[in-house]
Amino acid sequence: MTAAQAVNKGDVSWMLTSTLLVLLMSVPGLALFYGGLVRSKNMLSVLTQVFAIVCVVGLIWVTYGYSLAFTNGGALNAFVGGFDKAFLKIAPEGKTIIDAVAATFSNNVYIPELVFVAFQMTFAMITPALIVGAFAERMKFSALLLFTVLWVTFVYFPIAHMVWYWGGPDTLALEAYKAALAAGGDASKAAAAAADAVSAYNAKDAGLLYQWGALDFAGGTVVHINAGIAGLVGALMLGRRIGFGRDLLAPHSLTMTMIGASLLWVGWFGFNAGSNLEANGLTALAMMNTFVATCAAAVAWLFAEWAVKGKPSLLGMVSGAVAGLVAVTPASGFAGPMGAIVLGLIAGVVCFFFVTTVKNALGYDDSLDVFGVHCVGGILGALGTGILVSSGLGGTDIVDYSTCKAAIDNGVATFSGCSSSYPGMGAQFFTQLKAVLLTLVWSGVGSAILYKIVDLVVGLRVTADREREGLDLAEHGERAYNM
Amino acid sequence: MTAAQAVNKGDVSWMLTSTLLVLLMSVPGLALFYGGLVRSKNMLSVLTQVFAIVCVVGLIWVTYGYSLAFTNGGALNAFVGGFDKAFLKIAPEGKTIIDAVAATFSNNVYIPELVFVAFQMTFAMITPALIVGAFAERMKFSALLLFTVLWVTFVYFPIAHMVWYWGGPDTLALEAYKAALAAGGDASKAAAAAADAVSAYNAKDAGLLYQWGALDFAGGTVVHINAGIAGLVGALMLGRRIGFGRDLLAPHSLTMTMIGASLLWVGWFGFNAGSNLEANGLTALAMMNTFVATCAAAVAWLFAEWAVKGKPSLLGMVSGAVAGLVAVTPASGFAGPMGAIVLGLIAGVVCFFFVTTVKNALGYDDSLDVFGVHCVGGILGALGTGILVSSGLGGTDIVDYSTCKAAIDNGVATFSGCSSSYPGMGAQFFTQLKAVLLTLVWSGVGSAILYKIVDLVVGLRVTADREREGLDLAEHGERAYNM
Amino acid sequence: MTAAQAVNKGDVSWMLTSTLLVLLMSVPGLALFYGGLVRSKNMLSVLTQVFAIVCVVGLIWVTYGYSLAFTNGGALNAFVGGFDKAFLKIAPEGKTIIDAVAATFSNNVYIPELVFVAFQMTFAMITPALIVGAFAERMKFSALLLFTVLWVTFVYFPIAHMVWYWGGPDTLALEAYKAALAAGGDASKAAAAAADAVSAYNAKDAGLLYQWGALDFAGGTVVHINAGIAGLVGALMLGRRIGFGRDLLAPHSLTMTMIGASLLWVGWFGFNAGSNLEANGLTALAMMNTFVATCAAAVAWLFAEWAVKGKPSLLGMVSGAVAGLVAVTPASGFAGPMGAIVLGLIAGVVCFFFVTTVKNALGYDDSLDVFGVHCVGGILGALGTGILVSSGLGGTDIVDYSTCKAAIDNGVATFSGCSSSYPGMGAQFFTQLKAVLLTLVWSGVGSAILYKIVDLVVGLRVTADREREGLDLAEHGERAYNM
Amino acid sequence: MKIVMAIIKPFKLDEVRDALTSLGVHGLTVTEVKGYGRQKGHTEIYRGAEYAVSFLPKLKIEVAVAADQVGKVIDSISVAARTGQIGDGKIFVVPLDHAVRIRTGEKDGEAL
Amino acid sequence: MKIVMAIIKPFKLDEVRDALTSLGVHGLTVTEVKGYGRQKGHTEIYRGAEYAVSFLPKLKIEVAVAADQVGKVIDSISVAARTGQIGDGKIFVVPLDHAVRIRTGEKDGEAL
Amino acid sequence: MKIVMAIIKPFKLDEVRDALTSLGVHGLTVTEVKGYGRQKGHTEIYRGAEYAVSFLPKLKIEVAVAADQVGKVIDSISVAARTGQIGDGKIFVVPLDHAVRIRTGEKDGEAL
Ligand SMILES: Nc1ncnc2c1ncn2[C@@H]1O[C@H](COP(=O)(O)OP(=O)(O)O)[C@@H](O)[C@H]1O
Ligand SMILES: Nc1ncnc2c1ncn2[C@@H]1O[C@H](COP(=O)(O)OP(=O)(O)O)[C@@H](O)[C@H]1O
Ligand SMILES: Nc1ncnc2c1ncn2[C@@H]1O[C@H](COP(=O)(O)OP(=O)(O)O)[C@@H](O)[C@H]1O
Repeated sequence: MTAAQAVNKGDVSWMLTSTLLVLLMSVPGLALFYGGLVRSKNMLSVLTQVFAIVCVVGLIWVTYGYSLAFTNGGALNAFVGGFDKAFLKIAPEGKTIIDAVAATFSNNVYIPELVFVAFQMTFAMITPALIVGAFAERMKFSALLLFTVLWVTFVYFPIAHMVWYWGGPDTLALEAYKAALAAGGDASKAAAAAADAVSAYNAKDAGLLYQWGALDFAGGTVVHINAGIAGLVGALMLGRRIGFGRDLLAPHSLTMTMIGASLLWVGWFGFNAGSNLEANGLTALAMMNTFVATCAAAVAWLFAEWAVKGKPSLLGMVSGAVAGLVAVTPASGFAGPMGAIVLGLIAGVVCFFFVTTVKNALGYDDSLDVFGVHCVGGILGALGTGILVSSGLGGTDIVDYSTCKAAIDNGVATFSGCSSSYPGMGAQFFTQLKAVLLTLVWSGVGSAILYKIVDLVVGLRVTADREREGLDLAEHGERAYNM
Repeated sequence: MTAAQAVNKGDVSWMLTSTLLVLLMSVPGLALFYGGLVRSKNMLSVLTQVFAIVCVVGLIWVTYGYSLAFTNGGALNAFVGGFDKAFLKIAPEGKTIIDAVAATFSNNVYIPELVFVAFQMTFAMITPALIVGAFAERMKFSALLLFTVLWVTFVYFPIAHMVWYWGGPDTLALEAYKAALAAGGDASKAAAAAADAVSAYNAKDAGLLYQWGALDFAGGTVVHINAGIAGLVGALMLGRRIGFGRDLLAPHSLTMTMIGASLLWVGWFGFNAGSNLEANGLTALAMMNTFVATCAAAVAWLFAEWAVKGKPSLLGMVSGAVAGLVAVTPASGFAGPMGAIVLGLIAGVVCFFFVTTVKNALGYDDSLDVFGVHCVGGILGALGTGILVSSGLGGTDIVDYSTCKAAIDNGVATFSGCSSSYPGMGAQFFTQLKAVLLTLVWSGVGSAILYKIVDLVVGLRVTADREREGLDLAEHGERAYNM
Repeated sequence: MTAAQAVNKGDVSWMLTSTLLVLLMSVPGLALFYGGLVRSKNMLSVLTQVFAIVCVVGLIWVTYGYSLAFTNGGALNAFVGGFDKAFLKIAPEGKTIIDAVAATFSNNVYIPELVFVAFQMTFAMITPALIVGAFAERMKFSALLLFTVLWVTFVYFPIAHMVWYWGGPDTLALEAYKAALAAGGDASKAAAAAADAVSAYNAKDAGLLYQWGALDFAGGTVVHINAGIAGLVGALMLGRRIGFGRDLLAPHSLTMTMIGASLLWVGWFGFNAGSNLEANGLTALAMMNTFVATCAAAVAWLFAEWAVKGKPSLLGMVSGAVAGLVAVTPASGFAGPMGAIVLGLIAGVVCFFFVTTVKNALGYDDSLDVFGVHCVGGILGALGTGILVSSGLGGTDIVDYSTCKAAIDNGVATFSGCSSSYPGMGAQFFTQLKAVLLTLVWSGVGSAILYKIVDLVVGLRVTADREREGLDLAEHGERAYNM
Repeated sequence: MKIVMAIIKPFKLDEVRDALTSLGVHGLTVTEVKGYGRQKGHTEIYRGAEYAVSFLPKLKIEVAVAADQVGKVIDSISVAARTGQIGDGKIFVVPLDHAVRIRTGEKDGEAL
Repeated sequence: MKIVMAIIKPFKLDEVRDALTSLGVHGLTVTEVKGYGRQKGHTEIYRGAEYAVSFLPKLKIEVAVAADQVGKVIDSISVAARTGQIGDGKIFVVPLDHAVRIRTGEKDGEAL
Repeated sequence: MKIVMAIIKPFKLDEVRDALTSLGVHGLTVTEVKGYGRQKGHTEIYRGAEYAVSFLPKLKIEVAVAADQVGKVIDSISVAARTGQIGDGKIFVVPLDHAVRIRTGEKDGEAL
């Protein structure tokens, strides 16, 4: 670590906190949110699936996952990384693992790389866990584990790489400086050279979607659209639950669902505001957006349901809250608070309409609405981000790192010296759309293939008798409650 | 942001964390604490009410609430703020929203204003949510929402303004410097002028109770007395629950109540220690006080109940813990740890006595003891703060900002150069008492009027049949548990 | 506070957060983890016991516990501290309590002493709370309280002192500097004198196990082995539950157990990574180890159970997770991530084997496997730490403070100028073994004596009728659930 | 001897118990049941999935009484449990051949 | 009059209710019970402690009907509740002396 | 045939089941009930609100047996369920007209 690379302990503190908050989202947050919605005979199966996914992915992440997502993949670099940092070989030469640093979005601002590894690990843990809601109450546990291992390897790591992999402004600055140095004393020449170097560098060392200029602050595509479409494909391939549309498949404990939703919200501040990798004003903006979009979406669903169905339900409101959280995820560091509210209102109403009407019309059994909330909400957010980022709508605009003279020189945290590279609403919207489509196709097709493989190897679904008995007893030999 | 206004990322990190901790207090903390205490047929109604209040107030806060509480209200400034910062128009000239900063209690120490807005938002969210315990199991959901909107507007924002609105030491220093500059080189003259300027400034730009010198570190009056009296008025105006005093209205799940109480405690560190707006030794003191007062009050109630009723109950102990948290709230940054213990012991015993004896004697039905715990505990805390702040009793004394030469000059975090403006126990106690009375009257009368209005518009109470069926089914169309 | 002793607000922020995370581990974390495993008629008794222990120990800690653990005990200093800081008399001369600072493991890095007091308080709170799992469902509440007071006084504070009490590198530097000063200008002489002074100082101002060189980053011996053996002794002295081995003593809510396990994991980052007392790269390493060891142990138990018992259970997996957390505790700042994974795998399998086979063979009734998880896991961790600390195995090696020239001079956070004092695997393993044995004997014998005393004074166990009725009604007069 | 079995609305339990006690009937057994009848249930909606719930919570009370008491018992339960609205429930009387108090071994009339 | 009491598998409730409704029986009472019989239970293992659980969840349905309807009721329950696997349950018929509708005081046949 | 219905203390279930099994009775149905009788309940206090809880948790066991077995069944339940303390419960015997095994359609004696 050079003197210039000294980390700020305030950043470290916030990122450590953010990391554990995202774990809190998965266990117990998501597990309870989902678990409360199934029948009591399947409660443990949901809890077990989420907890097991977290643990298995954790081990995969430090062995090869982090490396596949966040290193240069050579010839395949547009799509996936390589194995340079497998087994966490991140120690700088002659130093130890605790001295390794990772760049943030601000020039000359670093955090210990282990913090970045841990933070990103929690994202890799929660994404496959989101999927289980789609085929809850009927999947084999062995099939789930096998699917998870394959899915993170062939779907999650590549998409994370495509969206987020980039050397960071630091690399950029370095390259620019080198170029300026090489160019000699002439300032204008140096600047031009720097800009060129940057473009060249960007072109060669970033994931595909990053190169396109797709914006995804905290994982709208990588996490939510990705998991949502994988869930839909799974629900279709496993088929409907026995009794679907006939029996009372009511949630066994909305209390648990409410606890889960609340912990998701609390933890999501780590997810969204942590994605800034620093503790500054932009982090605060991401937090504020995560607050108000959620409020707006919860209220929107509540009133929509009240108007249409006659009663405002808790499940509706918390579903709205989650839809708002999903939608604001890609926008959290780009939109302004009023933009975030608008996004939340739209997400609440659209997702309500989708899961209560469209889904019923289509007749598939996505048990816990992974598609209707995460994929639909994620798409709304991804597209909305392209619009709301506009400073005209209160957004932050997009930093054009190649013009960040002040930022490059002074390494200040805010990029007041940078001009905007916002290509305008239409163009950015189109870029976002492309990113959404690529994710839908990659994850949709990839997941379908993987489900098929798993079905051939161990079989996807439990027998009807075991499904009726409940997965808790059939698959895990336990009962959730002995009151 | 000037160089001098650079924020410390350690402060930012702590304040972001504190903010989400206060959300954790509301959802799921408070919701579970209350929800566990009602019958299972009303569980969801409580959860829904708390969650909905949080969301609705969040939207109000960023539209006009923050502005009403924390801007200069012109002619009405003693009582309420204005609309200058409505819709979060806080961006400094020529800058963006993420560059806005807010002053702390230390000179030249700033945090991003968005952090302050978010932190204070969580206080505005939880305060009306506290009230619902008083009329749980019988209020209409529509009435609750309407009441909430009115109550935060006409009761909460004004009282928050009266107690907390002040330009901060920074404004003060600015004014003092200006004065000194104007006064020329003569040091003694400058100092005198500075002091005058400060007094003048304070007199004109602070809320009424702040001007009085009332102490409330983290919201004893603003949050607890305020909500407590509003709850009592509500309980009286709605009348008793059907079956009160006759049927078994036992808590449906003390497990949930215990989870809620624990999360309240954990989150309360954000509430109290976060109220210092920085991460320093004083923050640590507020945390320590929040620890030990709670321990003391829990133990006090436990043993009091054991002695009087024959058995030490969990509900008693956690009620004591909450009473201790309430009582220490205004004192958390002013008392020493031993003072906090004494305050906790008193709060535990007095609140125990109140809810088990006085309340029964009076015969009103404050379902979950909002008055007996929050208002009674809050009053004890507010009055106790006036005494325990004395350095003779281990307290921190009161910073007299007008004498803070060192602090003003160096902007250090601790005010070692300041003398105390503590007017003595009697005088300060009297000031505290005035503040308590004003809050009781404003909130008591204001709430009564608002309940009346709501009753005329939509009706406060559900019908007897719906009350018997339970609010979950009657108002929300759901059941909490399908085991 | 001298200029050199200025605290970094990033450290403060992280340590405040860590402190409340450890409280979260106890309440509601541990309480739920344990509570879910008992029958519903004993649920409240477990919750009450854990909550009451937390509160009582909190009061003891600030009155005399902190002082006994973390001051120089004079003649008894090898075993226990003194009363110098009783009632938190920690204010530096002429200053207030908020100005007191505590040294960290980095030279010239300080945190407010109140933060250190609060952080360590949470350790003292959770340790006796861990014990209650061993004799759950049959102990008198009065006996439990009395035992707790005695146990922390005569077992916990001494062991904490023996393992952790040391003046810190700061004291060391001070002494070294004084010595160098006294020795005059001659550099080599000064260095020699400094080294001597350090050794001399270490010899006289540290607890016994610290002097031996035993490694325990976050409390493997102090917390887990200590509580585990005390639990076993308690289980033996109270005897088996009525119906043990015959009736269905099944967990009443594995949902609660899963919530508890998850919160333990989340909170454990405060426990382990907080134990670094700073927010830097080493903290990140401790967090990463706490992640992966847990994942590994959970997966190990899951698959072991699947292989041996035919079904992978949730209870098995979360028990494995806790075993992993326990095992990695002493190693968290010493091992590398791959070492932590190995440790976790071993802990998962060994603890599984122990509680499913060895325990059944021995036939004692440690209701919730305090011994099998905490003591066995703690021993594995303590011994493993001696091996995995080796840099050859990816560990951090041991800082030899006496050679830390650079560290002493520059006060940098990482000790790159220090050489290692690692005596080799065999020697360190032997030291660790000695530490484990001393803890087992001290806590085992000490606890036995204290149980006996409590039995004579108030009686340890409830009557058979009360045990059958359930402790909730019999001891606390409440029922957990009224559905 | 007869067993009088009554299906009543849950919130009427205390009144029924008091009524029986004042008749001198000091023992009874209560079971939580779900009833289906003319009283319409309600609809629950969970995220768009609507369920018509036609089973309503009721309590079943069983009292063993001497044959000559049956009339009075029926009457007093009827009065105490009546709200006059659909769903008040039913009273059924079934014959009881023997009764034994486990603790003492007392039989029939003695055992009630 | 008779009370027909059937012990059935829980997931068969809706089919049985529908069968009875189509016979014109519009009232019944359901209780959650645990049954012990030839159908084997399962083993639950909690951290190495194994429990053989021999009681299985069943539903008990009670229907009061006129004596001449008993045959049809038995038949239709039998058909609706049958899966053909062990544990399908039993139907018991006990005599019913009186029936009263609490709301109206109607008696016997009127009350059903 | 008769139905023997016993109200017992919950923790006595296993002993009663074993006793019946050793008599050759291999089927029974258990319901969780609340009993009111001479055994006094307890007081629960929740934040100063005191509730006298007079209903105690009991189990109701129902066994259909041939008429000639009734005596033995009563005896063995009595012995197994007795603690000698108030609240041990009651045994009631009611007539059973018909029995049917749903799975096979077997009738009466065959069906038990
Ligand atoms: N034929 C029957 N057999 C058994 N229980 C019945 C029968 N008819 C009604 N019940 C019970 O009585 C309850 C009330 O009946 P319902 O028809 O709703 O109203 P009412 O009591 O006013 O006639 C039902 O919920 C059910 O539990
Ligand atoms: N003699 C009996 N008395 C009361 N209930 C019985 C009796 N025998 C069986 N049952 C009930 O019937 C259920 C089914 O019986 P079981 O022997 O398992 O299978 P099957 O119905 O195929 O004969 C049991 O779970 C129990 O509830
Ligand atoms: N007349 C009765 N009818 C129905 N159940 C009864 C009757 N009397 C007692 N019981 C049941 O028997 C249980 C035990 O009765 P109780 O009077 O407490 O003690 P004991 O069994 O010693 O006489 C009660 O809890 C109740 O469930």
